[in-house]
Amino acid sequence: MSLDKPYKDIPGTTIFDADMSRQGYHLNQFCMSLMKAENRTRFKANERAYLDEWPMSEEQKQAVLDRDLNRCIALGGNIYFLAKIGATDGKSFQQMAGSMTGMTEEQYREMMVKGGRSIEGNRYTGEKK
Amino acid sequence: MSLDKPYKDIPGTTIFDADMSRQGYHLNQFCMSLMKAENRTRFKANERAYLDEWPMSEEQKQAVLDRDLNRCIALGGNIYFLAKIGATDGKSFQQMAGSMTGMTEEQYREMMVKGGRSIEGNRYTGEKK
Amino acid sequence: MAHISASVYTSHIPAVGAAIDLGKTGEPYWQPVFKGYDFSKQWMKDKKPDVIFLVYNDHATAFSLDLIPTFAIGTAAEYQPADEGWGPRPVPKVIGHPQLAAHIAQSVIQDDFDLTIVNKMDVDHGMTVPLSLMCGQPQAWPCPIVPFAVNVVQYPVPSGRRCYMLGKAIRKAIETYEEPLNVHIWGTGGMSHQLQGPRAGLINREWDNAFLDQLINDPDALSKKPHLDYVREAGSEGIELVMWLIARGAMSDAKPTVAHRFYHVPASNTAVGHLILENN
Amino acid sequence: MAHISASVYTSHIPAVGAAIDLGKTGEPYWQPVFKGYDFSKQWMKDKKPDVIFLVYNDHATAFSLDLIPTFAIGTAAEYQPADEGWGPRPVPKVIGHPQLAAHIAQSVIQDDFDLTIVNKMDVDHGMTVPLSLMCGQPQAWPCPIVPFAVNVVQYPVPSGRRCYMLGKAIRKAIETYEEPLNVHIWGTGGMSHQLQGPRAGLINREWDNAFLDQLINDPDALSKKPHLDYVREAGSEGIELVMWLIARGAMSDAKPTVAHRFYHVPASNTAVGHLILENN
Ligand SMILES: [Fe+3]
Ligand SMILES: [Fe+3]
Repeated sequence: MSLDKPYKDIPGTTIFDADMSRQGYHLNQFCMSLMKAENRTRFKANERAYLDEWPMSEEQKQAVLDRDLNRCIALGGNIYFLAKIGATDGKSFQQMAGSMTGMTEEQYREMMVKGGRSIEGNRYTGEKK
Repeated sequence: MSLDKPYKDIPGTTIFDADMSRQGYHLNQFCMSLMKAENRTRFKANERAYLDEWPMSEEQKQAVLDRDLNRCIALGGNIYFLAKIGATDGKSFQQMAGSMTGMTEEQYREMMVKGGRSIEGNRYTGEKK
Repeated sequence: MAHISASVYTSHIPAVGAAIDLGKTGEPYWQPVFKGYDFSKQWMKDKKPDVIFLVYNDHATAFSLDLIPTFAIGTAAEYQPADEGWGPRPVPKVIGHPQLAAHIAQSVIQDDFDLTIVNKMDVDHGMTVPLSLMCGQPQAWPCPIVPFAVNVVQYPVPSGRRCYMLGKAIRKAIETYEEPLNVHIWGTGGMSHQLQGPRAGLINREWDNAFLDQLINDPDALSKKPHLDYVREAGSEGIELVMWLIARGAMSDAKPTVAHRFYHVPASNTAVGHLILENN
Repeated sequence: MAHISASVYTSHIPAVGAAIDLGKTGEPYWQPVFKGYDFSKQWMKDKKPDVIFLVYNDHATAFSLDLIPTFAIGTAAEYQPADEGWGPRPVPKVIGHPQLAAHIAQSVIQDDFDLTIVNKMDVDHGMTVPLSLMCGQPQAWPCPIVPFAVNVVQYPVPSGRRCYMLGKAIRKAIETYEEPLNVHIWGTGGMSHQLQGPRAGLINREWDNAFLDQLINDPDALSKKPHLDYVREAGSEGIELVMWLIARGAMSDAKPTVAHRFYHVPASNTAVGHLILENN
């Protein structure tokens, strides 16, 4: 890769750039397909079979089946696309976001009500918290 | 219309701008549909019925049925779209272009072989030829 | 001639749309959010625009990875609310203004902004949530709308400076449109939020309020802020705030009147920011 | 680092593609056209590029009126020849260069060119006819290609100046790509022709040759030529020539070597122009 990536030093954050986009192309296009009600029904009826219709990597498919959004993102998924899986599952954006933080749903909701995650200690990787 | 149109004084020429595009939207999208082989077959089987599937004006439909390309262009058609009708009919681009000039196919071909239509007298409307 | 009389800035959080559609606006969690828009709903009635030029971003709805326009202007007659995975929102369709949109497209393309012209697209919460916040639940939206979609999904997104200069070109375009239309321009998205990864839930109240201050008082300087600052300080989705600079750039050079300012944390994962600026 | 070693300019007339595909290149009408490319086919073998950056316009093929990007860059792995109404041309598929394309997209978007990124599209005669003219009828095209589509269908198209400046930004992008690729950049379309209305068949030999002279010797001045001059003097479809300025802008500032120059009237409705410039 020769693209300049000054954003690599932000902790817990993946920037969806051209390289990630290329890697996640089919994963994200699979997510897009869930915008149609009939596809949501087919996916829910047999997730594995539906995923097998897409030229995704086995790792990507497994990450979707596990609903492991951090893994999906590491494999090229973008949150706006992945949100279609959450919508299909009837999950809110808050539940989805929370699931990536290692917190329980309740803990995450509590953190948000109290003003959200502090920026202090969260600007640079390796920064002292 | 409030768009500035400095190109209105060029003889025998219609510039495909936003206003023309809006007027010709469905006519041009009908032409696009002829890029699929099955649609070409359906159109050829019953032109009128196929045209009636599109929210085009009666004038636009008649101009297509008449293969009157000048009329099509006056009604918002663009030559790159209209070319799909010619392709469906098995006409060359030269036959299509010639059909708009009032010349016979032979005369037009002859003019092109001899170096094409001269620019002299063809720059401004009302210019002396 | 047409003119821009005001600009509106607001977050466009999908959960806010869900709260409205499911009748939850009176719940204690949501009350403080919607209270911030009481003034705005009345203001929309008092200062009713003829057209809204609405800057937003598509969230992988109309545009997939097959095609990603940096800037897309809608010149269609109408747009349907999109099905984003839970069915379309029960809100009115959006009526366009094809003639004004085409005029603006022509003008700004000639000013070296390389727009994509769109005649067919559905619009997602990025557009419909701000409309709900500002207009409530009417049978029809109060006026035609010109949708303007900005890529903030795949990096690189346009710079704040580019957005600000585009706003100036849009102003010039609107001011050369013959009909005497009263136009509002809206910038949506933000404020600080991050929806992904272990840092999800980030909120930066101080940074957000400094952004609001500078947007009002010194947008030219603000427009020079690099992308990286947005992402680092306001979260990966905080980058949506560059869109506010388009609306701000379209305002006249005189200092605007701050008709309304509101800030609240949280709505779902996000800090809610909202401004109404009137032209002087 | 990658570098641009040469630029190629050529008309992309569909009838030329048909003549090749139907085996008519030896006919008296077509012989003089193809003779002009004999040198070029050999040159392509001698100076084989690693990648071609191919500027062309889509002729209502991949892009309908639903969506019209001013500038679109292809970042896909491959592209199929389109069915333009008479079935797809029997030519090889186009293999892309996703990494170089993405690098260029990122670089020029950050330089304030508002590209649309495309990951799925078919390519029409605007791209495949130049490939046939320059490469003959191989089983596969000689190298990967980055497609770059310019709107010249719906007015306003980007100005010559904008195209020229874009070329410079593309050069800068290519020169910062790490791999040592030898890149050719092609500008296609033109020369004088008009396909519509009573003025169809217009050819302006003098204007075309002055354009070629100025493209070689003073592209900066040429880039300031207004649209209207193209349409009035070179026909409504002569406006395609603005695309040549992208390729020319991507060349180094030193005077290029003219490896080949060819001009012929007619091919179908069009004047055929062709140049090969080598960087110094
Ligand atoms: Fe958003
Ligand atoms: Fe062409």
